[in-house]
Amino acid sequence: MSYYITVLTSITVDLVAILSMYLLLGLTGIFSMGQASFMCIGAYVTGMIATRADVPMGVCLVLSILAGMICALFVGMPCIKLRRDYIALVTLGFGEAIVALLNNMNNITGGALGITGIPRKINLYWGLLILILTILFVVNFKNSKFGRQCIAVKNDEISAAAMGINVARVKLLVFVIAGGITAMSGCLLAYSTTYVEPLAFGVNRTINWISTVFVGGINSLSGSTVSGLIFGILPEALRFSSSGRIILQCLIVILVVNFLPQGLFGENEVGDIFKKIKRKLTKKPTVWEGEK
Amino acid sequence: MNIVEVKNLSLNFGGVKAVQNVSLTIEKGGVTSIIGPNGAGKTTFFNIISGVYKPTSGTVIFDGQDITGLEQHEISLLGMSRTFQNIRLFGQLDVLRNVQTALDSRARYNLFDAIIGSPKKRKFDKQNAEKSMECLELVGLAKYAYEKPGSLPYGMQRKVELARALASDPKLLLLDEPAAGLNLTETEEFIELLHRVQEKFDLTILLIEHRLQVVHSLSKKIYVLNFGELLAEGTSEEIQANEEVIKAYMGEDDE
Amino acid sequence: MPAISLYYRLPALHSYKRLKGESHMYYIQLLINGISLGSVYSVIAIGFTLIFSILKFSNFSHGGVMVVSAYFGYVLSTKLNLGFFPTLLMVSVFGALVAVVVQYIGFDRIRKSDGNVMLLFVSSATLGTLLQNIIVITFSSTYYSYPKFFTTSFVKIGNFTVGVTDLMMLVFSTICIVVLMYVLYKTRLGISIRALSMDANTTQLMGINASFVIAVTFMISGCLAGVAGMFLGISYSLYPQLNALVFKGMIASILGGLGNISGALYGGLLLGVAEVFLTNFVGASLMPVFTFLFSIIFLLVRPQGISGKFTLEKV
Amino acid sequence: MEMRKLLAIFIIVLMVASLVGCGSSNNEATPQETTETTEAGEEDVILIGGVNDLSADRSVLGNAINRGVELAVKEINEAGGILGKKVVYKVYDNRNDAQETINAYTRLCNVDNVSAVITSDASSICMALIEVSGVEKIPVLGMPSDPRATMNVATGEPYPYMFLVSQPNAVAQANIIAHYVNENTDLKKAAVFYDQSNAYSVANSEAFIEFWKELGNEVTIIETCNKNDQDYKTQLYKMKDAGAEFIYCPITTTQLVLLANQASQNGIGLPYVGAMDMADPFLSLINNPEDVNAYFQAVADMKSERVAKLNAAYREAYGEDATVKSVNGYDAMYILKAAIEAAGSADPEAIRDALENKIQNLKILVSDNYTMDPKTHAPKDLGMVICKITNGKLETIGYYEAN
Repeated sequence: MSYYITVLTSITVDLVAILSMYLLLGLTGIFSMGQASFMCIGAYVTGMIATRADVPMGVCLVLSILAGMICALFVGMPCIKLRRDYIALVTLGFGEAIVALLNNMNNITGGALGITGIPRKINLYWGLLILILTILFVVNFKNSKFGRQCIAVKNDEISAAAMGINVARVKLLVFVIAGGITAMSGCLLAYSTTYVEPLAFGVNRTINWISTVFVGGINSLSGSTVSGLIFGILPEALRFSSSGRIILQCLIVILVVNFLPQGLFGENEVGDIFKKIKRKLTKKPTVWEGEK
Repeated sequence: MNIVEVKNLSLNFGGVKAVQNVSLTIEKGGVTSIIGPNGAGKTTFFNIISGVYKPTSGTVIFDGQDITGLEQHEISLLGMSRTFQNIRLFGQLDVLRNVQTALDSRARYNLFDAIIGSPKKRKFDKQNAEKSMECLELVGLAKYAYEKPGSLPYGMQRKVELARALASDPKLLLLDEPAAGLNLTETEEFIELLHRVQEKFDLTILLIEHRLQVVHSLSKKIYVLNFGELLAEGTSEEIQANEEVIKAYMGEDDE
Repeated sequence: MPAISLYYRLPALHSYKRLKGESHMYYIQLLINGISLGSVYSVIAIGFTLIFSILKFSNFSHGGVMVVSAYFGYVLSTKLNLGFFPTLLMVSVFGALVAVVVQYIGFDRIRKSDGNVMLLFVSSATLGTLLQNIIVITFSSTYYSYPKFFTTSFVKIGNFTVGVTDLMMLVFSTICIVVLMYVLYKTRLGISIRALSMDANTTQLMGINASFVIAVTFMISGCLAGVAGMFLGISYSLYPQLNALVFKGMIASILGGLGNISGALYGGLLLGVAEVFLTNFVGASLMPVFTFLFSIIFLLVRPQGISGKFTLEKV
Repeated sequence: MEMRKLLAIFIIVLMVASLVGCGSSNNEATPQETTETTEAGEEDVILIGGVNDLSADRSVLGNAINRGVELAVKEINEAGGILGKKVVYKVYDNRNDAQETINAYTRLCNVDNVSAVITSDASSICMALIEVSGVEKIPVLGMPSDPRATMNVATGEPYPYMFLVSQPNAVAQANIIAHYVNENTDLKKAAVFYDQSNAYSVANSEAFIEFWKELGNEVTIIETCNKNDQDYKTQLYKMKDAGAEFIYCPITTTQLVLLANQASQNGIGLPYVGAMDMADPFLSLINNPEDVNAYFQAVADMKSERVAKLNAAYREAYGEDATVKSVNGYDAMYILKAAIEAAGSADPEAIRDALENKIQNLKILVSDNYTMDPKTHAPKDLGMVICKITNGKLETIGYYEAN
């Protein structure tokens, strides 16, 4: 059933990008409108290298991640300290600038014609492996001091700074990491579609990711993942109706946003269940009752 | 020995002089209080010291080091910690993790440790969680460690904030109207708690309050601010006898 | 068929002949073009920023309202043979209605439950897509355009030419802005709107009906979207992707100082003029790159935008 | 809280249910969007798949092509089908996205078991299918303007399952118009204006520039625009300044309208030479059609007798005038019909061979002797209809081949 494998592969690619969106928006509250342009960078780095030289996939993967991180650093540095809304503007502008640059340097990038003939090196197993590694990365990140700092920054920047958290650095760190992960998903995309063109990475793609994260639950990694899965499968399941599926998708988002503002999962994580059980099994913390 | 020395501190907000030429010193140990009517510039003064605002002029020396113009987190890492007038806890983190954030910025492990979950990371996280739990025990909230702060009553949230500020072992603790919104018994309890904290940690506390009676029993020295200027300084008795202070407070009827 | 190299590079052969001759005239003409382009951006940006000022989110459904209104105006003017002014009137009323419906479906509940502001953004972006797709489904099988409303297509002022639709757009956006400013600063309603934009809680405590004021603000914004949509339809022809222009409106309103009405006006003009001059000097191909750099530098130099006031966050 | 949890669970269940429901209905041969639903088993029908831009940015073009295919299928079925079997056409939307296209194509191949797939005129869509068509081995008939969609430019080998049908590629189109303008008009100095984000526009203008120079003429200035630009006045001034005699502008209809309106507003009366998008309804969209003078090419003359039947059917089915894109779709289906008949079966491999070798001198709407070139998988020496607009009056000059 090559069809199901193709669809699942494409979902894993998108899920990787959605994880980066979760890191940005869900964990740290950074509102990037041009995140798809980092996917574009990853896809183009891969496309340009893989069509010119026969290099192993790992090399392209690493180079894509590096390119994404460097670009994120370049974009993030000037605007990370500015007001929250400005990063949306700057990333939006960056997206358009990248497309214009790619169109312009057509002797290297093929311009609007895109790059064809990228070898198809990603199969479902590779995709799943990378997806699982990314999930592990995000889970460990979230459960470390970095994750707590990110949530603190998202909840209250001033209070976070008063706790000794370097707010700008945490935000930049997340922005750079997310840039790297998104670029990695771009690399996977290039290897799975074998063709890249600049127009595929417009702002609508980013908006789709944002709604996906919100539908799953902005504060839940599991929620974002599950809703990424749902929004990957749903359009395929509704493929028979070209116009209906977009409208249905819109309606689901509007319903969830209106009636389940916390998303499908709220703040729950799949892993939390185990933690709660473990906590119940171990000794309860000693309670200091005060001098009453 | 003085832990804080403030010299000629001023801050203008687009024409409004929020703090004007304030100079004061805070001695190490014990509780020093800043009082003054509403809008006297007390919180602004705190915000300058803790790095939220940059002063228009003047210098702040903390523990022998000039901290004027430093970022908030840099000042925090030097050993100054604070609470806020309107409680500012992290709503999405449970109580324990709220306290832990104060220690996290001091935990020495890098991103790589975090991602692979290295022993170093686990050691630091465990240490910090234990220490945070101790702080919570001190304020009597250990059994709420896994609750979200939003679900706790106001008085407890104040205590969580105090525990969070204490967790990093600060040299100086800034408390911004810690008794605001508390009823009489809660206030007494809180003062009690402060005494205990002070004994246990051997730190210096700088307290903002606009009700004189709250700071009365606690402070060894009191500064009075009015309209952004230093009005008076002295011991509790001296301030209570000060005519100017009484006049400044008379103008205010809402208390 | 001769073999051709597909990677043949297109050189940008810019001509700077104008620089030698009557250069200042040329630049004035460029400035006029920039202002007329900017006035489009301004009208979009004002409607956009009006909502931002009270609800603090980027309302992307504005683009959707624009598209729907533009097509509604097309139906009126071709099927019912309405003239320019009746169509404009109906379209702005229609835009207002759509915007109110959108606010009711998309934002009312979230606003009342005091949810994350980003939820409002997601809701608005989704509604924008929904409106656009409704148009795609109903009208996407061929191209449409408005009938010709004006007999002449351009006027000469001295040596300069200005398109009639551009001029009308400029005139109407000025009228819109003047009326809006009057409403905002001289009427009770306007004071309520401004009060709401400064402090929602206090305003409600003072007995102002927030829901009503928000609904009215959406109506005003919808009106502007309708006017913008119709003018876009007239000068740029109708297509469902017209709502992409809302991004230009967003950029303009941020440059102007988010949430500031007069700032949005200046931001739009600045963006329009910047784009036209960049097209002239660096060519359209690299224009987005320079617009990006320009906006970064602008925000670094003036982080509060053109008219924005810099307020310290209260702690 | 409880109600919210219930609602969350309800939505998840709804989604899963719809997934399961759709997943199971996939296996039954009851396509939802077909022109002809049959109760008969798979043996009696020939399944043809379609992937097209039915929504998103190119929906106007995608829908027009798709309607052309649908009309052709209807006609063929009314005339008794192909090889005595009814044709069932099943089309999926791709939102003009490469990844979606691949998913839709593999679904058509694996789940719906179609014999061939007709796709879009967007090069990007066709190029996304190059790799996967080699794996699935189901022939793809598209109208990509980029020669790279059907042929590996580096090796000169055509991709076995990719076919360009019913119109010449962008390079051949540029060749035709360049030769025509050179031979039949006294226009010499060209200004080229193209959309750098549009693959067709770039490929076509690059080729035009090369041909135009080869013919000994001059390209005085090259100007570009981007997808969402709204102001072309600056470029128009520059082109006029550069002393160009005409503007070569292979851009989309929407952009052409913008260009023509702004040119007439600013009194820039240069004639246009363009590609296919100047066909109807272009003239009806602009404010001052009387200011427009142009030469352009189209796959067919929409007012001619040849297209009358399609026009009438289109008007009856959809209540609108057909556009040239529908001719593309309509012809693609008839080319496929000819291939299936030549192959004698609906076996994809046989159809592929027939498409490559047996499409010769076919009489379809775009040509009287349509021949597929086995070396390029593109139509061999296919000409186009040259049209002329004089002060807003459209007239068809006639069919023209470059060589």
